[in-house]
Amino acid sequence: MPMNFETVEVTTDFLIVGGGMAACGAAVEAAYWGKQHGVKVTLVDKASMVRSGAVGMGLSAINQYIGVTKGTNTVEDYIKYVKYDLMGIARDDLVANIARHVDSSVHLFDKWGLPFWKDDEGGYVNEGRWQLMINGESYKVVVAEAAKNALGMDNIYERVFVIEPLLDGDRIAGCVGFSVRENKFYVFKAKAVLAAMGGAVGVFKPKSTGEGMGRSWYPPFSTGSSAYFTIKAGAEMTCQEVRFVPVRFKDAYGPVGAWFLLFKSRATNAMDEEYMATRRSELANWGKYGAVKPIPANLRNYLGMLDQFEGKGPLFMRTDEAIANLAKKYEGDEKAFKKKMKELEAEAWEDFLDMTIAQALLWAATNVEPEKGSSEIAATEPYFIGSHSGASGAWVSGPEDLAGGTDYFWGYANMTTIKGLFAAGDASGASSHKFSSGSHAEGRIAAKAAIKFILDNNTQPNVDAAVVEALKAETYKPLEIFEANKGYTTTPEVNPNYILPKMFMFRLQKLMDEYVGGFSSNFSTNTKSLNRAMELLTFLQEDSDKLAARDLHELMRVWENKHRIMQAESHVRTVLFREETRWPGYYFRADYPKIDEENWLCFVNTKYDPQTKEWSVFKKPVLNLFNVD
Amino acid sequence: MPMNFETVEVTTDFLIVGGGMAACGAAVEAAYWGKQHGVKVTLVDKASMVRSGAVGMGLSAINQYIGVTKGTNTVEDYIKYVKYDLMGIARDDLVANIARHVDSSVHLFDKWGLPFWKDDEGGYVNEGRWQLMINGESYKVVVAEAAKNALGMDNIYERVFVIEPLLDGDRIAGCVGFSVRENKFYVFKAKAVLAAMGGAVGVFKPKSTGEGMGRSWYPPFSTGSSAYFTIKAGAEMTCQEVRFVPVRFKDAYGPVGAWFLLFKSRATNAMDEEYMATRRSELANWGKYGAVKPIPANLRNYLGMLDQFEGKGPLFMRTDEAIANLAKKYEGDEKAFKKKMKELEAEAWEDFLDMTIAQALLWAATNVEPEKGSSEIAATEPYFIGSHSGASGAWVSGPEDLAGGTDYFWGYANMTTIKGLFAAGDASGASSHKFSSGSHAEGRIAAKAAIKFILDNNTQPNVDAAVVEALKAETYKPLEIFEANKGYTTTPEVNPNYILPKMFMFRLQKLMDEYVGGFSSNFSTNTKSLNRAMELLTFLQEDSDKLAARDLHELMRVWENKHRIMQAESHVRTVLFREETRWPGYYFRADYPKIDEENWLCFVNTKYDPQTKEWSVFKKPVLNLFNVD
Amino acid sequence: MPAFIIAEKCDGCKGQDKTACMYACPNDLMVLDKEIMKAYNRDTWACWECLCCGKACPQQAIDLRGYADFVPLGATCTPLRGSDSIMWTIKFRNGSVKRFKFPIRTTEEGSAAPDGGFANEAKLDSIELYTEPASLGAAVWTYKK
Amino acid sequence: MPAFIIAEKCDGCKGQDKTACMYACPNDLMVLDKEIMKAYNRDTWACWECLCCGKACPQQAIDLRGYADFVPLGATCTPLRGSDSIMWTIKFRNGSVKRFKFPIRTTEEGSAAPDGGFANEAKLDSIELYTEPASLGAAVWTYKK
Ligand SMILES: Cc1cc2c(cc1C)N(S(=O)(=O)O)[C@@H]1C(=O)NC(=O)N=C1N2C[C@H](O)[C@H](O)[C@H](O)COP(=O)(O)OP(=O)(O)OC[C@H]1O[C@@H](n2cnc3c(N)ncnc32)[C@H](O)[C@@H]1O
Ligand SMILES: Cc1cc2c(cc1C)N(S(=O)(=O)O)[C@@H]1C(=O)NC(=O)N=C1N2C[C@H](O)[C@H](O)[C@H](O)COP(=O)(O)OP(=O)(O)OC[C@H]1O[C@@H](n2cnc3c(N)ncnc32)[C@H](O)[C@@H]1O
Ligand SMILES: Nc1ncnc2c1ncn2[C@@H]1O[C@H](COP(=O)(O)O)[C@@H](O)[C@H]1O
Ligand SMILES: Nc1ncnc2c1ncn2[C@@H]1O[C@H](COP(=O)(O)O)[C@@H](O)[C@H]1O
Ligand SMILES: Nc1ncnc2c1ncn2[C@@H]1O[C@H](COP(=O)(O)O)[C@@H](O)[C@H]1O
Ligand code: SF4
Ligand code: SF4
Ligand code: SF4
Ligand code: SF4
Ligand code: NA
Repeated sequence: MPMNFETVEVTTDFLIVGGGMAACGAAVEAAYWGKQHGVKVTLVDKASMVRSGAVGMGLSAINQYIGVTKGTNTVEDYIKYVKYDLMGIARDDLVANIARHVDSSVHLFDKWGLPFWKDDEGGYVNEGRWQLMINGESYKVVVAEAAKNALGMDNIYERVFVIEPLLDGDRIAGCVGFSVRENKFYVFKAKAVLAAMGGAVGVFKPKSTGEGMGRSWYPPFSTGSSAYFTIKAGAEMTCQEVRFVPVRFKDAYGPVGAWFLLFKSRATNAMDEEYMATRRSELANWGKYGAVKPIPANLRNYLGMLDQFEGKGPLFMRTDEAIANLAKKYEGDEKAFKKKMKELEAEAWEDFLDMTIAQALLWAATNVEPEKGSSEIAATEPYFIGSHSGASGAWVSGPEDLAGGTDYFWGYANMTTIKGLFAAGDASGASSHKFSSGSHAEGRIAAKAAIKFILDNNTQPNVDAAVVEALKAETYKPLEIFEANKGYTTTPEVNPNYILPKMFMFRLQKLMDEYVGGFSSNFSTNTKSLNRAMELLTFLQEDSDKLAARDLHELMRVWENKHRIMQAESHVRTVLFREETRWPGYYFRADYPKIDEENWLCFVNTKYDPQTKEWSVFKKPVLNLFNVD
Repeated sequence: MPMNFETVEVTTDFLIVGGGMAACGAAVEAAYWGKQHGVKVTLVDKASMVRSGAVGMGLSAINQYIGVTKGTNTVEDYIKYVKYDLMGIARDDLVANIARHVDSSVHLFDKWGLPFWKDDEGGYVNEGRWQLMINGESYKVVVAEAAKNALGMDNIYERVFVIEPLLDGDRIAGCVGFSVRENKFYVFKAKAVLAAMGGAVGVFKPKSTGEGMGRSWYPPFSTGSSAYFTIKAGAEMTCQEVRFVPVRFKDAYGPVGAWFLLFKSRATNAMDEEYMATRRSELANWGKYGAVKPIPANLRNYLGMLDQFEGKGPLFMRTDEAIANLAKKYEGDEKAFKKKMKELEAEAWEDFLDMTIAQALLWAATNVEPEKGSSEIAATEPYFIGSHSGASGAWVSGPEDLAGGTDYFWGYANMTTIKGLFAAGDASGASSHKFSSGSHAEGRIAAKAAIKFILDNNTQPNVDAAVVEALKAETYKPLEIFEANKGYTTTPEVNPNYILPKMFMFRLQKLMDEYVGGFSSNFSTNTKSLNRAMELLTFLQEDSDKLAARDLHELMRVWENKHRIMQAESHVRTVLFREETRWPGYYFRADYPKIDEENWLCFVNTKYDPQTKEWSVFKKPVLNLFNVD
Repeated sequence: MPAFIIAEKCDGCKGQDKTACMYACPNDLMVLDKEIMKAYNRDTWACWECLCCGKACPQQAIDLRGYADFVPLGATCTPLRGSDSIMWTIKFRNGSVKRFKFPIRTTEEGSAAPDGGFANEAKLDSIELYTEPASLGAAVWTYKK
Repeated sequence: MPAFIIAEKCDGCKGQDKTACMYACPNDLMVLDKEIMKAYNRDTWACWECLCCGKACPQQAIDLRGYADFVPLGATCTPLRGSDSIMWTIKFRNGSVKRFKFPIRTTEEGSAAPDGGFANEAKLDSIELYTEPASLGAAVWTYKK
C-alpha cells in the first residue's frame, strides 16, 4: 500500500452525493436547470450508478403512486396515510410535496423503458392503493441511464467514497472522499451539495450472523453515510429514534407487500390463529392510530410480535390459501384454472426474483412451492431509512407554497439547516413512505431548489486548505495504523494496537442489539440500558481512532463504520429523550410503555456541533398544515 | 494434503476415551486394578491431558464436596439437593454413588498438590454448603499429572480425535479416530471402553457471534463427542431434553458462584429491584421444587428472566454492596479495614483469573473495580453437560449395593446399555451436580467396574475389517471432497459442492436458537417450532455428507460438528416428547406452559438404532430408592 | 448465496481494465486476481446476492451458493439477462426445475431521454418540476385554504 | 481476547518438534509457521482465552487482545507462571495497574503419586475405590433400609 495519494480537486457548482434513486432524480432535474442557467452539476457515487443503491437488484413494485389523473386518490389522502402510519409524526408539507410530484417521476420511468404491469385497458396494475406492479429487474438500470444521459459521464465520479462535508462557516463548501480503486483523494468544492447517500444498515445486529449477514433486507452497502454527512455538517436532524423493522419472509427477507396486498394473503401463528384478528382489541391502546385503515405498519408488527413473545411463533404467510382463493373462480374450467395457477405461480416467483433473489433460492433449496404450502414470515432487525416506513433523516425546509410562514420553511425546499446543504430520499427525515419513486421525485425537488440557491448565492465558498490536509491524513490513517503495527503480531486479525472494521461493526451491533432494543432483546429497552449503551458507545467511539485497514476496500469499510456509529449514537440519544412508547413493533421503552399524546406528539430533533462535538436533543412541533387529521 | 493415511492398530483391554476430569479419575483407578489383574489400560485424548477439557484453564472452586468426616452433611442431603435442583429428575443411585466417593477424590487432589484455601484451623474453606475454595490455576495440571504417572505415557495417545465406536454385536469392541497432527488413522480394539469426552458446546447460537463466540462458558472444544459416541453405539440415553443455561457475568461469562455464595451478593434489575424477592410468589407455581432452599438453579434463572422479558434488564451483581457488607465489621479500624478490602479485592480477581481470564480482562478494559460498582449478569446460551446443572448423558447402571434389584441395575456400575461401554462425567446422565470432583470420582467408579467387566468377559471382541475400512474412508472423505471440488470456484469458502464446518455450525446454531428455544427466542419453543426444527435438521444431516476440510485441523472441526448435530437431534426429539414445562429458566414449552407431575415426573430416554437409523423416545420411571423426598 | 465465480468459465473479461463484475457490484466485492486472470468475491459475508455481477458477466461465470447460515445445499437460481427480458432457471433441491421469463425493459438500451419526451413548461420559480405538468398529467397540487 | 503471538518475542521454541504453545492448546489452535519459525493462532474465533498457551510459552511471547465483539481496547492481563505460583499484571484501559500473586501448587512438579500416599484396602469386589476408605477419611456410605 503506497502512502502517496494524489489529491484531485473538483470544483463544481452543484454536487450530488450518491447515485441512487434520489440522486438520479436530482441529476435529471439539475442537468436541465443547470444547462439553462450555467450551473455546473457533478455527481459522485461510491459504486457505479447502473446498479448502485437500494434499487440495484431491482424491485417488483413502485410503492408510491398517487394516480392523480385517475381521480381516485388525492394528495391529502396520502398525507393522512403517512401521518397515521407513523403514529402522528410526519411533516405534512414534505409528504405533500413529494406526493404531488411523484406521479411525474413514475411516468418518466415508464417512458424511459421500465415495464409496468398493464391491465386490459392499458392502465397500471395496482398492488394496493398506492402501489404499482412492475417487471422491475432493470429498474435502476433504466433510471440511472436517464440520469447519466442528462449529466454526461464527464460529470460523474464513480467508486469514490465520500467521507466528510467541507464547511465555510455556516455554509456547505463541498466534501472530501477517496477512490476505492485508485490512489486518489478527492476534494469536491461546490456551492450547493445534495446528500443522497441512502439509509443505514448494520447498525443493529442482524438475525443471520454468519455469512448470511450479507442478506440484510435493505442493502449492506447502505451504511449511514447520509446521516453521518448531515450530522457532521452540523445540520439539524429529525426522527433519529424512528427505526424501521420490516416484517419479511423469514431469513432471506423476501418482500411481503405483494402477498398481503395483491394476493390478499392472511398471516397466522403456530396455532393457526390470525394475529390481526385475535389481537385486534390491543389496537385500542394506541389511540386514533389503532383505529385507521390500513393499520400502521408498526402496529401490524406489534400484533405479530405479541404472538412471538408468547411463544406462539413461527408466523406464516398462507401463500397456498391465498393462491387457492384467487384461482377459485376458475375452478369449473380446468384449462382456465391451470392457466390462472401458472400465472399466479409466475407472479409469486417474480416478486422475489425481481428484488430478493435469495428468497427464491431459499424456496428452491427447501423445496417450497408457494401454491402448495405456507412460508414463514418474521420481523427483521432494525434499519434507518427515511424513505420507506422509517423517518430518520435531516430536518429540511418545506416548499414555500406549502410551508411558507411556518417554522417548516427557511427558503429552499429540502435544504437542511446548513446553508446550501440539501437532502433527499433516505437522507431527509419526517417524510416517510416516499419509497423508490418518491425518493426520485424528492431528489428532483431538492435539485431544483439547489439550483435556485446557487443562483441566489453564486459565490464559491472558501475551503480551508489546512482542513483538507487534515482530512486527507485522517482519511488514510487506518492504512498507516495497519502498516505501523502489522509486524507486532503473527495474525493480522488480532493486534492490540488496532481494530479491523468488521470486528468494530460486530461490537457496535452487539451493543445496539442488547441495550437499544434489537431483536434479541425483543426490541425493548429502558433508561438504564440506554445509558449503558452510551457508555459502551463512548468506548467504541474512542476506539474508532484505532481502526485499521489493509487496502482501499477495507478503508471503505472503516469509513462505513465510522458513519454507522454516528447513526447509532443519534439513535440512542433520541430514544433516551423520547419518554414514551410511540411505535410498538419498532421499539418498546419498557419504562414508558404507553403512548403519551399530550407530551410527545412532537418531533424529536438533534443537532451535533462539529466544533464542540456536543449534541443537543430537543422537541419540534408537529403542525397540521392542511387540515388532514 | 496427501490422501495416504497409515492405519495404526492399538489393541488393549480397557480404553479410556477422553483425558479430562472423569478420564483422569478413571486412569488412576484403572491403572491400579489393571496392574493387579493384568489388564492393559490405554487412554486417548484429542488434546494434551495437561490442559485438556473443561478444567484446562483452571477453576476457583471445587463444587462438590460432602465433607462426610466433618459430619455436617450427609450423602442423603446431597441426593435431596440434586433431585430438587433438577425439578425431581435425577437418579438417586447414581447421585449417591458419586457423593459417597467424591471426598476421596478431593483429598487426593490435596495430596497431589492442588492448593486449597484453608481456615485458621487448617480446614477447607467452604464457598457454599457443598463448595470448596481453591487456588485452582493448575487444577488440571495436577490432576493430569497423577493420571499420567499412573498410566505411563506409553499408554496415552494425545491429539487423536475419536470419531466412532466399533461394535461386535451388542458389545463394544473399540473405536476409531485420527491424529490431528500426523497422517495416522487409529483403530483402538478394547474389551471395555469408557466414554469420557465431556459435554457439548456450540449446539445453540452463542450470544457473541463474532470473534467472541470462542468465549463460551463451557469450552468450545467440548463438542458433543460423548453424546455422539454413546448414541451411535446404540446406547440408551437420558435427559437429552435437559440443557443447562448458566447465569454468568455478562459477555465474558465469569462465574457467579463465589459472588452469590461466598460474597453473599444480591442481584438486582435496572430498577434496583431484587428479582429473587419481588418475583418470589411465582415460585409457588412450581410445586414443591419452588419451596426448597437453595431454590433450583433453573427457577433462579427464571425469576431473572421474567424481569428481562418485561424489559427490566440489565441485571446486576451488586459486587460493591457485597464487598462493603463483608468489610463493614472492620470499619472502625482503618488498617484492618484496608487489609480486608485488599484481601476481598484479590479474592474477587482470583475468582476470574483462575477460571475465566477473559472476564478479568473485560473488567480491566471497562475500568471496572468490583468494590466500586456493580457488573452485569445474564443468562447465557444453552449447554449440554451431565456434570454441572445439566443432566444429559448415557443411561448407566447403578452400583449393585444401591440399585441392585431395580431397573437401574444391570451388572456394572456406570455401564451403558451396551455391553462393555461405560460413561462418566459429562458423558453419563441423570446424575447432575458432580462437577469437577464428582466427575473424577465417577471416572474412578466406572473404571473399577470396567476392570471387573473385563475380567468377567475376558475375550477380545471381533472388529470387522470391512467396517474399519469403511470408517476410514468416511473419516477422510471431507478432505477428498475438498480436493475434488476446490478448483470449481475461485473462493474456497463458497462452493456449491461442499460446506465448510464453520458454516455448517452456524446453520445448526441458528436453527436451534430460533426453533428450539435459544436465547433469542426467549428460550421458548412449541410443537410447530420443533417440527420445523426437525425438517431443517434433516436437511442439515443430509448436507453433512458434503462437509469438506482443507487440512487435519479442519477435519477435526468437521467431525466435531457431526458430533454436535447428533446432540442437537436427540435434544429436539426429547423436548418434543416431553409435553410440559419442567425447567422454566432452561426452556419453555409455550404450548405446555406448566409442570405436570402426574404425567411427566419421569425420565425421557432415547435410543438410536445404528442399523436402521431410527430413534425411539420413551419414558423411564424416577424411583425413590432411599426415602429422600 | 454469496456469488461465486466458476473458475473454468471466467476469462477475466479478457484482461480489460474493468471487468464486468467489478464494474457492476454495488458493494465493491468482485476483484480480478491478475495472476490467474480470474475474478473472485473478496468478502462473501458482505454479499447481498443481488446478482448484479452475474447478470453482467459475459461468460455466465457467476453463480450463487445459498447462504450457509440458512440455505440447504443443492438448489440453483440462474439468470440469463438479455436486452429486453430475463430468463430464470430455478433448480430445486429435490431436482425439479422451473423456468420463468420476465420483461426487463421496453426501450433500446441507452435510449432513455431525460425528459421522457414530455415537453417542459416549468420555470425555475414555479412549483412545477422539469417536464411538469406534462409528465404529471395534471396540474401540480397546492394547498388552497 | 484471542491469544496472539508477539512476533518479535517468539523464537518458535527454537525449532523443536513440538512448540510449547502447540503442545498446550486444548483447542489445537497454535501452529508453527516453519517458514518464519514463529507460531500463530489459526482460528481466533475458536479461542477460549484460557491462556494455556501463554502460561507455557518460555518467551512470554503470547498475549491477549480482548474479544473485539465486546472488549474495548487498551487493557492487558498478563500472567507469569512459576513453579508454585502465578503472578498477574492487570493493566486497565485507563492506565492503572494491579498485580496479584496466587499459589498454583503445593508439591514439586511431576511428583503427584496416584495414591496420594493413602494406603489401599479396597478389593475389586468391594464398594470401596482404590485408596478408600483411607482417602475418604470415613467408611463408604451405603443405604441401610
Ligand atoms: C432494498 C429494497 C428497497 C425497497 C424495497 C425492497 C428492497 C429489498 N421495497 S419493499 O420493501 O417495499 O418491497 C420497495 C418497493 O418494492 N418499492 C419501492 O418503491 N421502494 C422500495 N424500496 C425502497 C427504495 O429502494 C428506496 O426508498 C430508495 O432507493 C431510496 O433512495 P435513495 O435515498 O436515493 O437511496 P439509494 O439506496 O437508492 O441510493 C444511495 C446512493 O448513495 C450511494 N452512496 C452511499 N454512501 C455513499 C458515500 N459515502 N459516498 C458516495 N456515495 C454513496 C450509493 O452507492 C447509492 O448510489
Ligand atoms: C469450564 C468450566 C467448568 C466448570 C466451571 C466453570 C467453567 C468455566 N465451574 S462453575 O461454572 O461452577 O464455576 C465449576 C467449578 O467452579 N467447580 C467445579 O468443580 N466444576 C466446575 N466446572 C465443571 C467441571 O469442569 C466439569 O464438571 C468436569 O470437567 C467434567 O469432566 P469430564 O466429563 O471429564 O469432561 P472434561 O471436559 O473435563 O474432559 C473431556 C475430555 O475429553 C476429551 N475429548 C473430547 N472429545 C474427544 C474426542 N472426540 N476424542 C478424544 N478426546 C476427546 C477432551 O480433550 C478432554 O480431555
Ligand atoms: N452536468 C451538467 N451540469 C451543467 N451543465 C451541463 C451538464 N451537462 C451538460 N451541461 C451543459 O450542457 C451543454 C450540452 O451538454 P450535453 O447535452 O451533455 O452535450 C454543455 O456544453 C454543458 O455546458
Ligand atoms: N398488511 C398490509 N396492509 C397494508 N399495507 C401493507 C401491508 N403489507 C405491506 N403493505 C404496504 O405494501 C408496501 C410494500 O410492503 P413491504 O413489502 O412490507 O415493504 C408498503 O407500502 C407497505 O406499507
Ligand atoms: N444463588 C445461588 N444459590 C445457591 N447456589 C448457588 C447460587 N449461585 C450459584 N450456586 C451454586 O454455586 C456453584 C457454582 O455456581 P456457578 O458459578 O453458577 O456455576 C454451583 O454449585 C451452583 O449451584
Ligand atoms: S464478469 Fe465474468 S468473465 Fe468477467 S471477470 Fe467477472 S466473472 Fe470473469
Ligand atoms: S451478488 Fe451483488 S453484492 Fe454479491 S458480489 Fe455480486 S454484485 Fe456484489
Ligand atoms: S511457545 Fe512461545 S516461543 Fe514457543 S512457539 Fe509458541 S509463542 Fe513461540
Ligand atoms: S488461549 Fe487457550 S484456546 Fe486460545 S490459543 Fe491459547 S491455549 Fe488455545
Ligand atoms: Na428475545
